[in-house]
Amino acid sequence: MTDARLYLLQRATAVLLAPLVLVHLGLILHAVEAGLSAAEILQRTRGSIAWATFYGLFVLAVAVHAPIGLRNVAREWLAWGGRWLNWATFLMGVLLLWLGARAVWAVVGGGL
Amino acid sequence: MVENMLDVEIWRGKETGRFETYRVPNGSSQTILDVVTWVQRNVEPALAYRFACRVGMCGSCAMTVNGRPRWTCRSHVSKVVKSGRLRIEPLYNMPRIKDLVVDMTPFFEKWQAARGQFKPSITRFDPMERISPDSMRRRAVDAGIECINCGVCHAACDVVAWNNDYLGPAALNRSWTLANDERDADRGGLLSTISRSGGCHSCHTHGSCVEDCPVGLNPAAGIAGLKRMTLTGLLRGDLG
Amino acid sequence: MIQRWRRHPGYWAAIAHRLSGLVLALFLPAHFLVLGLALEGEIVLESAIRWADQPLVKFSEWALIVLLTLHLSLGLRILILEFLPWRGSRQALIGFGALVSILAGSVFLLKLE
Amino acid sequence: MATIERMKTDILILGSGGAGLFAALHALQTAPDLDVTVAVKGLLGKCGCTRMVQGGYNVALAPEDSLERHFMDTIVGGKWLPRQDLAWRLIEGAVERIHELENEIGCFFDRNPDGSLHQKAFAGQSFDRTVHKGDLTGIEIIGRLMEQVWARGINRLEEHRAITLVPTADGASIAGALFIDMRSGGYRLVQAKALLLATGGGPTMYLYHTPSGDKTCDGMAMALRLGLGLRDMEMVQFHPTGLLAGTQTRMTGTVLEEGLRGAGGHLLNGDGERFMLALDPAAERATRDVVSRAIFAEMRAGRTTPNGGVHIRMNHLGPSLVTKRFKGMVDRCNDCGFDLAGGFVEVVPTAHYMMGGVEFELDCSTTMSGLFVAGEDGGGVHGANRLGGNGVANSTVFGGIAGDSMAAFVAKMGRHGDPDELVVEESVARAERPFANPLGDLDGLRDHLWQVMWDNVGILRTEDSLRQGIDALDGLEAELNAIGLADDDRAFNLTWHDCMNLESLITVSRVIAEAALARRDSRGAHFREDYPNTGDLDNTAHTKVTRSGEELKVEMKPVEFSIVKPGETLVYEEAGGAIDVH
Ligand SMILES: Cc1cc2nc3c(=O)[nH]c(=O)nc-3n(C[C@H](O)[C@H](O)[C@H](O)COP(=O)(O)OP(=O)(O)OC[C@H]3O[C@@H](n4cnc5c(N)ncnc54)[C@H](O)[C@@H]3O)c2cc1C
Ligand code: HEM
Ligand code: SF4
Ligand code: F3S
Ligand code: FES
Repeated sequence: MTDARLYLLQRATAVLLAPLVLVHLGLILHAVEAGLSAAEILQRTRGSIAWATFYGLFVLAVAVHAPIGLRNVAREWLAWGGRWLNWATFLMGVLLLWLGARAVWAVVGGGL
Repeated sequence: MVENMLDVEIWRGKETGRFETYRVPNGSSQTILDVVTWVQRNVEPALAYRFACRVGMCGSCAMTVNGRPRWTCRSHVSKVVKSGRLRIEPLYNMPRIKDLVVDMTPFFEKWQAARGQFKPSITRFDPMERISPDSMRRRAVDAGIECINCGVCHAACDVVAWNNDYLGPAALNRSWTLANDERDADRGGLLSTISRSGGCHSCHTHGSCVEDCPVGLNPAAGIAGLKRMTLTGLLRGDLG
Repeated sequence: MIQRWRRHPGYWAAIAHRLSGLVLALFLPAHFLVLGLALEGEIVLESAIRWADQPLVKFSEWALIVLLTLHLSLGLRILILEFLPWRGSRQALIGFGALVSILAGSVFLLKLE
Repeated sequence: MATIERMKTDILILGSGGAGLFAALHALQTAPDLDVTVAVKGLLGKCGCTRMVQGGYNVALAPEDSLERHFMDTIVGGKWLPRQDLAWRLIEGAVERIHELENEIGCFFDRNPDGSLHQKAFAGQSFDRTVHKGDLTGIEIIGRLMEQVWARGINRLEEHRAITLVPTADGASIAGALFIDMRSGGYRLVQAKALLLATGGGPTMYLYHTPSGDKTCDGMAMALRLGLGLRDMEMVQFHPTGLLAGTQTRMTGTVLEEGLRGAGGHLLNGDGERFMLALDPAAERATRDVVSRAIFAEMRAGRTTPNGGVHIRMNHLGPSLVTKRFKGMVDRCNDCGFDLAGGFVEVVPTAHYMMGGVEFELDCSTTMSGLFVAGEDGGGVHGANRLGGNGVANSTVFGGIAGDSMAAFVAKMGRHGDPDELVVEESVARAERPFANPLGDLDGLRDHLWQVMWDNVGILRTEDSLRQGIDALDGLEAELNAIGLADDDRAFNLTWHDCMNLESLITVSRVIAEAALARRDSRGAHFREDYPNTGDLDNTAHTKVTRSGEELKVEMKPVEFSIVKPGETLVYEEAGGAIDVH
């Protein structure tokens, strides 16, 4: 049954990620055009609840989506399996979540 | 008259072995199975290969020809040959018995593991169920049911090679037809079975099964259907 | 020598999707770490961004954008194949994906000028 | 001497067609504790002809139809030669069996718009009663059956070729069967309390033939050697339109479906003439036997196409319509390079089915205790002709009955008898013989056999042709006995098996020729140019061939009209005979 659950989570987060990535991409293109700088980034994000929510969701989704994906790859291409694999997946998720949350805090909350 | 000749490399041996090259006369009506038969009858009496019906119904004769899995009794040489050359090997993804013959046991074991058999709800003493030929579910069954269990899709799918547990396209295609069979007594059980590790969720929609199925079935679409069905089941909470 | 079976576009699409996902997933922690530098102040972040102005790093950034777009469009393709009724035209879907990513990549390059 | 592995099972079934698989399921239903083993020459369910059934399954289901009608069609179609009690059992059993297939086994037959089973028209019947799944009915039936068999812990001996039925030392009952495990090339003796012969006949001794390559009359040959009687063996059904693409391809001989003629296809001889117009008011739509004979006559007169047959032309019906209606056939022709929809395809009559076979009783038992027979190996159900659609019905109905009977037999009196070791030894020696002989031309021998049977014991027969045929067969048998093979690798050695196939085929070919010689009239599938009329129906007799020593004995035995007599009928409207009987 876990396979079905993991599948569901991965597809659901993919659906969620699709619009998020689109917006993010658009923003990157816009930002690059304007000349990328820390000031410009932070000016946009600091204290913005909207951006906090946006990137918060992004991080959450990706912290679910990517480890499940890596798990499939590890199983099929590296022949990992069993409890090991479950732990690795979980750890990857935690790592992404922690680093991601920290990054969001850095750009959004740093100046509060 | 100088006959047209084919250069045919054929696998001899088991898991380990080598390719032997034979020169085979190229006729106008000649299938790959005929080429192999010619070699057996004229050069290599002990050459092992499998066939039965010779018309694409039994799914016994599948081999890898020029790198691609096919039914050989209905593959005309002219449609497969590349600059006068053929390379004929056993099917991939199955243990080898001898020369061109593979052991299909694991393939059929997976078929069973996918609960690939009908579970009756009534007996021979009951009237048959009335089922409209146009209902969605019946049409889904019809679209997938004419499988000759040749194993070609199983040999074509890389996930089968990558993941030992994976049930494979043919087995899951059968599950799909059963999941749409209104007469089947245990659809819930079927769906939980194919939701286990190695079940339908292991398919990555490579589509090689569709590409190579000789009878034109679409296991990928059936597996996608199973994924949807199991998700509905999961969300409703009635999946084990 | 006869070529081993040249795989079909759907297969390459799946492989490309997987490889792009893999690279993205491995890049992501680095990306997060860089952004995290803001905790140590705007200057630190700025210097990291300026470091990234080097041509090689710029090129990798460009590659990542392409990979992200590719993974997105091929991901959408899978979602369409799995969740929407379809017949036949998977090739078209793949073509569509490739187009989208090439476009996005080019736009990015242009804007850099 | 070669080593022989030995094992025991309660019930041993030879063959995994409709007969073999149904027998296995029924045996286990009747007695779940029994150890049941299916041994088969190919992979379970993936060989034999049940899988190749296209047309469908005859059964009287519709309220307007009746068992009596189906029965009369079968008797009239079989030219009063069928054993009537067996025919009745078939017709009655088909109703239960089709319900079992649909409700328990899981076959999902085609439906009418109202959801009930669709039954289509099939030649030779006074009612549309053929149940089907598209035009791949056999795949549906065997596919579902094999799934059920796998699921039930039935032992499988796949790629095991039976070479001898071994009696007990006292000769009173069956002890088991001797096999070659094809994958290893070794011998295996399987002892059983009851044994079913369901190897499906298969007239593959003719130049052109339809059955799958694994069918070579092994069962009938083994039964004959054991001393059992074969009935109606002169009755070999030819299908008029087999694909003709030269003898070097295995495609040649395979069936192009009957519906092509039914839909208005034309047959043209080598001069481009529609020769059927002059011969029968129904022209190409005439019955199978009439059309087969007409084509054969054209061939003999030399008015042939490049490969020596005639052409079938469909394009006047509109290529797109043909492609739509006969997609499977068009695809198949296209695969081997022919354009059925738009051009000409060469065809030839092709040996299809053997009405004759081992004599058996209503419960599938035979004259040897413990030995049962079902399916195409059995004789007497169809008489001089089998209706299209009565073949699978026959194998599934009697296969099931045999399963029930064997389980009951084992419960009552089953025991493992001591196999006659002399028989075992002798058959191993026979199988080993080629390895001691000087190498020979097996292909030449096969070609010769095919040609002899085709020319002399085929569609048109005379006393002279049959006698010539018998002489030639004697010569072939001697030749085969002297032929040798290289003894380098016995594992999956198809050439060795070709050798044994030819042995069975020659043995049974002789039986066919002798029975054909004895029947001095023409009826159904059997046509004697020197006796072109059908004999007195009231004194209908069937042939029975037995073997003692090396000699074949042929008897003419009266057919018992246990249910209806010629001239009588069970239905008011005229059955079968009025329409296309075949
Ligand atoms: C092309 C074609 C189309 C047909 N269409 C129809 C139709 O539409 N309707 C209809 O009613 N009938 C049809 N028939 C006839 C029908 O298929 C047969 O009558 C019926 O299926 C025979 O079933 P069976 O179980 O007796 O034999 P089969 O299904 O032929 O099975 C015989 C089995 O015995 C095995 N065997 C043979 N020799 C040995 C050995 N020495 N040791 C171990 N195993 C052995 C074979 O490998 C095979 O598994 C058709 C036949 C053909 C060839
Ligand atoms: C930064 C964001 C993303 C990362 C890091 C990421 C990472 C990954 C990884 C590593 C995989 C595993 C690849 C495989 O199994 O073949 C994967 C699979 C997948 N991704 Fe993403 N992904 C991201 C965004 C997206 C988006 C936006 C979509 C949306 C449409 C998406 C859709 C999918 C799908 C459908 C799969 C499953 C492929 C399969 O199982 O065959 N991903 N992703
Ligand atoms: S789905 Fe197609 S390729 Fe796969 S086993 Fe069935 S017929 Fe063969
Ligand atoms: S090729 Fe394999 S990955 Fe899925 S779509 Fe077909 S089963
Ligand atoms: S021999 Fe039966 S499918 Fe090719």
